[in-house]
Amino acid sequence: MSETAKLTYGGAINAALARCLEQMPETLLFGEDVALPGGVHGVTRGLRKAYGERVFDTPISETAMLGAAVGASMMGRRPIVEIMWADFMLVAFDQIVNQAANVRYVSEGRLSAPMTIRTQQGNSPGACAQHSQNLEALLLHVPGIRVAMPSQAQDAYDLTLSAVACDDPVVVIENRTLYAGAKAEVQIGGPIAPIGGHRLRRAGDDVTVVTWGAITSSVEAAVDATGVSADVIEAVWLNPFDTDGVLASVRRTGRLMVVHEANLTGGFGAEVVARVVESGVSLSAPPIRVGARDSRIPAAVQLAKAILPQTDDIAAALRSLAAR
Amino acid sequence: MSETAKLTYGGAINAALARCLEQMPETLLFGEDVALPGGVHGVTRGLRKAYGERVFDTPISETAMLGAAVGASMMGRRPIVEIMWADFMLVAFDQIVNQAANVRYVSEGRLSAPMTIRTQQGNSPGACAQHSQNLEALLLHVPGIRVAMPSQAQDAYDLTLSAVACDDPVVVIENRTLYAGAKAEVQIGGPIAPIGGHRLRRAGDDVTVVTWGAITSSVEAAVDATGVSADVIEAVWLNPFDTDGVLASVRRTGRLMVVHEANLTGGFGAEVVARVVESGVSLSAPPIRVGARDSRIPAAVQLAKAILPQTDDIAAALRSLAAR
Amino acid sequence: MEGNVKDEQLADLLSMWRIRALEETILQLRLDGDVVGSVHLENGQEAVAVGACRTLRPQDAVFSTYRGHGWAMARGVPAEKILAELLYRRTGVNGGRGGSAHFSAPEYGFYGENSIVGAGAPIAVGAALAAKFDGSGRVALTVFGDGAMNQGGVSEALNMAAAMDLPVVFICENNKYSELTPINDMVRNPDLSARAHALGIPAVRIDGNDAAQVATAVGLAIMTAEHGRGPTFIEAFTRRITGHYIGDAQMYRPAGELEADKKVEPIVRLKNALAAQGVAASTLEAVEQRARTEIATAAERALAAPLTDPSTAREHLYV
Amino acid sequence: MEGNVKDEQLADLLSMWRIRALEETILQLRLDGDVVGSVHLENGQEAVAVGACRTLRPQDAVFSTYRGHGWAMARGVPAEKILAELLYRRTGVNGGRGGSAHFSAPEYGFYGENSIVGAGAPIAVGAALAAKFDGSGRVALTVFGDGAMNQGGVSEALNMAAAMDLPVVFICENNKYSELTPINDMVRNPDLSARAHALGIPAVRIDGNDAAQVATAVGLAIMTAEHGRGPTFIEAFTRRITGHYIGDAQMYRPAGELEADKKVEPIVRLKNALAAQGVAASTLEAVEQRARTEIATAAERALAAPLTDPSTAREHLYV
Ligand SMILES: Cc1ncc(C[n+]2csc(CCOP(=O)(O)OP(=O)(O)O)c2C)c(N)n1
Ligand SMILES: Cc1ncc(C[n+]2csc(CCOP(=O)(O)OP(=O)(O)O)c2C)c(N)n1
Ligand SMILES: [Mg+2]
Ligand SMILES: [Mg+2]
Repeated sequence: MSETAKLTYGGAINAALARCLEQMPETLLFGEDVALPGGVHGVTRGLRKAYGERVFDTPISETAMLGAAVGASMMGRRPIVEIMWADFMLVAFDQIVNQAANVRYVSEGRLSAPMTIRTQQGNSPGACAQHSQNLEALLLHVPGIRVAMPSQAQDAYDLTLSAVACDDPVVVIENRTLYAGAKAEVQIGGPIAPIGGHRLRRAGDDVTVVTWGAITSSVEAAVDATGVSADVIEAVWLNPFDTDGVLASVRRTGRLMVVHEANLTGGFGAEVVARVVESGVSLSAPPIRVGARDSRIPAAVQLAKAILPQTDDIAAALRSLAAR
Repeated sequence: MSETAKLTYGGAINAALARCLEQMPETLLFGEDVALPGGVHGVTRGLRKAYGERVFDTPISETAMLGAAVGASMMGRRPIVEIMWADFMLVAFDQIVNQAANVRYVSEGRLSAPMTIRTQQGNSPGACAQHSQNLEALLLHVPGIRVAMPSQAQDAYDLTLSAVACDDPVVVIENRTLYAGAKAEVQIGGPIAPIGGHRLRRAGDDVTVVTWGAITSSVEAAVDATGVSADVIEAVWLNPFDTDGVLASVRRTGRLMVVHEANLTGGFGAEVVARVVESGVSLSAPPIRVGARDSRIPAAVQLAKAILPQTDDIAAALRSLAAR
Repeated sequence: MEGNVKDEQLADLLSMWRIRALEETILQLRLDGDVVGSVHLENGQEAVAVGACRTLRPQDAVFSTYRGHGWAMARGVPAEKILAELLYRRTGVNGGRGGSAHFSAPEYGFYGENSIVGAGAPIAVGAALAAKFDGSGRVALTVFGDGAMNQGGVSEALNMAAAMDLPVVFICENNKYSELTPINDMVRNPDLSARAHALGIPAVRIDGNDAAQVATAVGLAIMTAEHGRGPTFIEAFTRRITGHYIGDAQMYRPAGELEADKKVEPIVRLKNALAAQGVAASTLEAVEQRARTEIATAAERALAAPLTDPSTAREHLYV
Repeated sequence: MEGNVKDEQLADLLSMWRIRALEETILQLRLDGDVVGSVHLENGQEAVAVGACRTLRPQDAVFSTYRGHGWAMARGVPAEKILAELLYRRTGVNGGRGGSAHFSAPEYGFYGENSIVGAGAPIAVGAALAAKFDGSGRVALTVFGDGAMNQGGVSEALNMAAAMDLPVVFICENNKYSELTPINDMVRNPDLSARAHALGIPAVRIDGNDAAQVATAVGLAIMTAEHGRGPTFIEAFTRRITGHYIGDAQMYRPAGELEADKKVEPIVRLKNALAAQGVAASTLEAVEQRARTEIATAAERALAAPLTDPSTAREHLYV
């Protein structure tokens, strides 16, 4: 049944959602402007028309939306709810952390919350401080939920399906700067993969670079520009995180760099570094993290550039690490 | 003007709040049940009577409460708002992360939000999953706010004053299991210290243990029980975090252990480990983190014990680290 | 009809006595140290749970607050399983993971307590949303306090249910206090039902100390939902005749209030009403005794059950 | 009196033209690529800002949404500083850190836009709370959209202001849409003011395309606040005659709606009214011209100013 289609990242998500709605009658798809208008980024276009009332618009009520997803999923539906910007999760974070994450554990497995939260995050040129944050680290400190973060069309398709099929709450973090990018061949219709795993974007011997999200392409560019021989591991699943995969690479390269768009302090890069060094694997140089400077994100593009990690920053760090 | 008084941890906070209300006329103190009833833990007892309308009760509206603190502080007041349990922040996290934290930066310093959020966190026997979390790591990933976490009466007094006097938003995370503990001599009335710094609870040569919050006493007990010669650094200020102080110790001991009650993955222990290893300081053994197992917190005491780090767990980790 | 009413009243009395005995037993277990932590009793508020739950159908789903032991019992959860839960026994509804304030028993249509004020309301909306698609005919009932009306998520839930015509029964147990603070100091308009009305939701204010009145209101709400007309809001006036939590000294109560409240509490009231109808004191006595015996037996069994094994603590975080 | 009215109307017309010209200039700058990112214009809604802000006193504080350029200008922020902000110039009110959707200019009583729906309302409550203690006599005015009424924080803010009698003016600009979704699909009761009323807040529904009506309502609200009677809620009906953001294709609009809206938009309406009173076309023309010239000059200056130096990007995170 598997075939390929030329799809953008946004188109791949749309295709995955369509397949979910088609093949899993218990799915629901809702959020602000997702149904009749097809989403502010057009990702859910056409789905209302094709799947009717299971696809619907909601009031601007993130707490009610997320709570509704928790309740509906407890009853055996498989809601897919869109939070338009990850920043907006914060008005309703209780429903993720105190509610969804607790359902299975506290009920001793008698209940579950097979819901998927789709959101997107990060800076785009001119976006204000309240529309620019990278908040995966907040979610990754919360046991009971899963987190995926695709940056390529194929992964956007695959991870969306795996998330919706997962019987636990999953947050899929997309990136709006990718939605309307170039089209790529996407394998569609194949079997739904279980959650977890990473993608090896470059293979090399001297450095292991772990990264995730839209910045992956900057990492690839930096590796290519510097000519450093590096494994580039894109952690498309951050929970579960493929620690073993990272360790296997670091054991070979002896050098670790972690790159994320989120600000450094308390970012998930710290966790990756901690896991690697705790493992006792021997390193030939201290690990390096590259992330946004600890700051709010200014709207001004030239200021935001000074805060957010640029390809040059990554390249410089990579060179210095490889040289040590 | 400095004198000493015998105070519990809760009493020390009460004394600090009284002094703030007395000496800083721009302070306001509010929250659920804090005024007429004196707080569900009695920490704010007597303050309404002594300071009148500046101390008041609010509806169960964390978003409005925190928003009100943001707005009042933008206007030059110095609000002190109580969030009864840290878990409840999550219904209103937007007002901390997207609002308070942005005020100074986004306005280019034209506005500020000198507000203090007092809350308390952690497990106590029988507390349910929604009243047991240790959430400091979420706050520590947010540039623009400060975070303090006292575990002793003197620090509770001192840090509360420093927080209220600070011209930026500060979250002071208390612990309800400490409020009504033994009384201790507390120096009151002295000068208000600037924010930052750590406390050295034990001094030793072989291991550096970094910890914070109520679990500090378990760390001390573990150090005493094992007889390991260890620096015990209590990070009473987590933002700003005294990285230099930690590095100075680790440079001497060559061994690092971080202990927190929060669950391990994505906890701030990872940040401490990452900073230390990134610094290039040479370690004679891989660092160790001790924290709660990644789990929700069950109400059952015997189950919670299996999740939360116990003195024995800390001691075992300490012994194994010292032996390597 | 009259005989039926009396039977119904006697049944309500028994149900209320069961809850009262349960709560009193829990109080004693807490004072004895068998139960630990924060415990919220619903003494005085039993009529709301009893009236509502005897009206619900098997397919309906209840979402309560931390003050939920009685709701669970009214929904049919055996007292023994509730007590075992509070005692962290293997036989507890969640093996002790929920404890007093956060347990669930979906097999009885009790979808759980919630210890975040107001958080159950949006979740109930979700259960109702599911009903729109799953053919269950489910109505979701969520109960919360007067104070919870000031939590934004409750407003959101009310509006979403109204806008989407979802089958939800919102019950606000107005017991005059939110923890230690009078609700009337925290609102300008003491008519909380007006908020639901403003959202286009049929809203009634009823005597929550009268199980029959509660049952009537909930019955109408279910019919409304069955007809596809969406949510109903019920503001049920009641009084808790104990503290907010065990240990609450209730300093905030004006002199005489508690005594007055105890005169109109639902068990006393219903007993008086039945006595006035000629029911013998011995019959009323027997009802109480039956409930007390049941609960005592349940407590014994719960106490005798083994504690949940700590080695299971890490299970069920994920599938 | 009649002469005064006419003068006031001409002044309003000028203020509205200034905003319109500002927004049109911003649109052009955005299309030219000088301005980047998401931009929300308030074309068609100018009368609300103009009527409200000409009524406010210097000590009052305004909290708007992302759709706030016009509010800032009506409050007295020079167009040049707003444009410079959107162009990330050193001379922008926040040096470009706020940008189109999140800037503030407290020196003009403009305490900022907010890009989180509804989040400004609780903050305004705080500004009003401060006024209770600081002797400023400040009234806090917060404006938000129809859709924001469904955000729980707004309900919380309304209730807290009411319960505490705080001097807040809540203005809901009901422009019929929340982004791409009609508000009437998202509520059961289209009368949003009913929600405030239910909380005990005086609430009016007015024609928001008539600056004079807005001014009257805000004037009464200020007096109410001055007398210690707390908040007022104003639901101002208006229409945006552009997209939600620049680039919005407005597919969600029924045929003919935009054309109809344009016939009742505040500038057209006021021009017609003035013409009917005998004001010469040339006078009306001159008002527009004056505004356009001012804004054009402001844009030139803003464009000529230096970009904010990236080396300052890390300043002002903390004191
Ligand atoms: C979001 C949140 N804020 C505060 C609390 C603390 N709290 C627990 S119960 C309660 C009072 C609730 O009052 P009400 O809604 O009237 O219910 P009642 O307890 O009277 O049944 C408060 C403030 C909480 N659990 N959750
Ligand atoms: C909490 C939150 N949810 C969603 C959004 C995305 N969003 C931005 S504007 C908007 C529509 C707001 O509609 P309304 O309140 O009517 O204001 P209008 O834009 O019409 O002036 C939405 C949903 C947001 N910024 N914040
Ligand atoms: Mg109550
Ligand atoms: Mg609108």
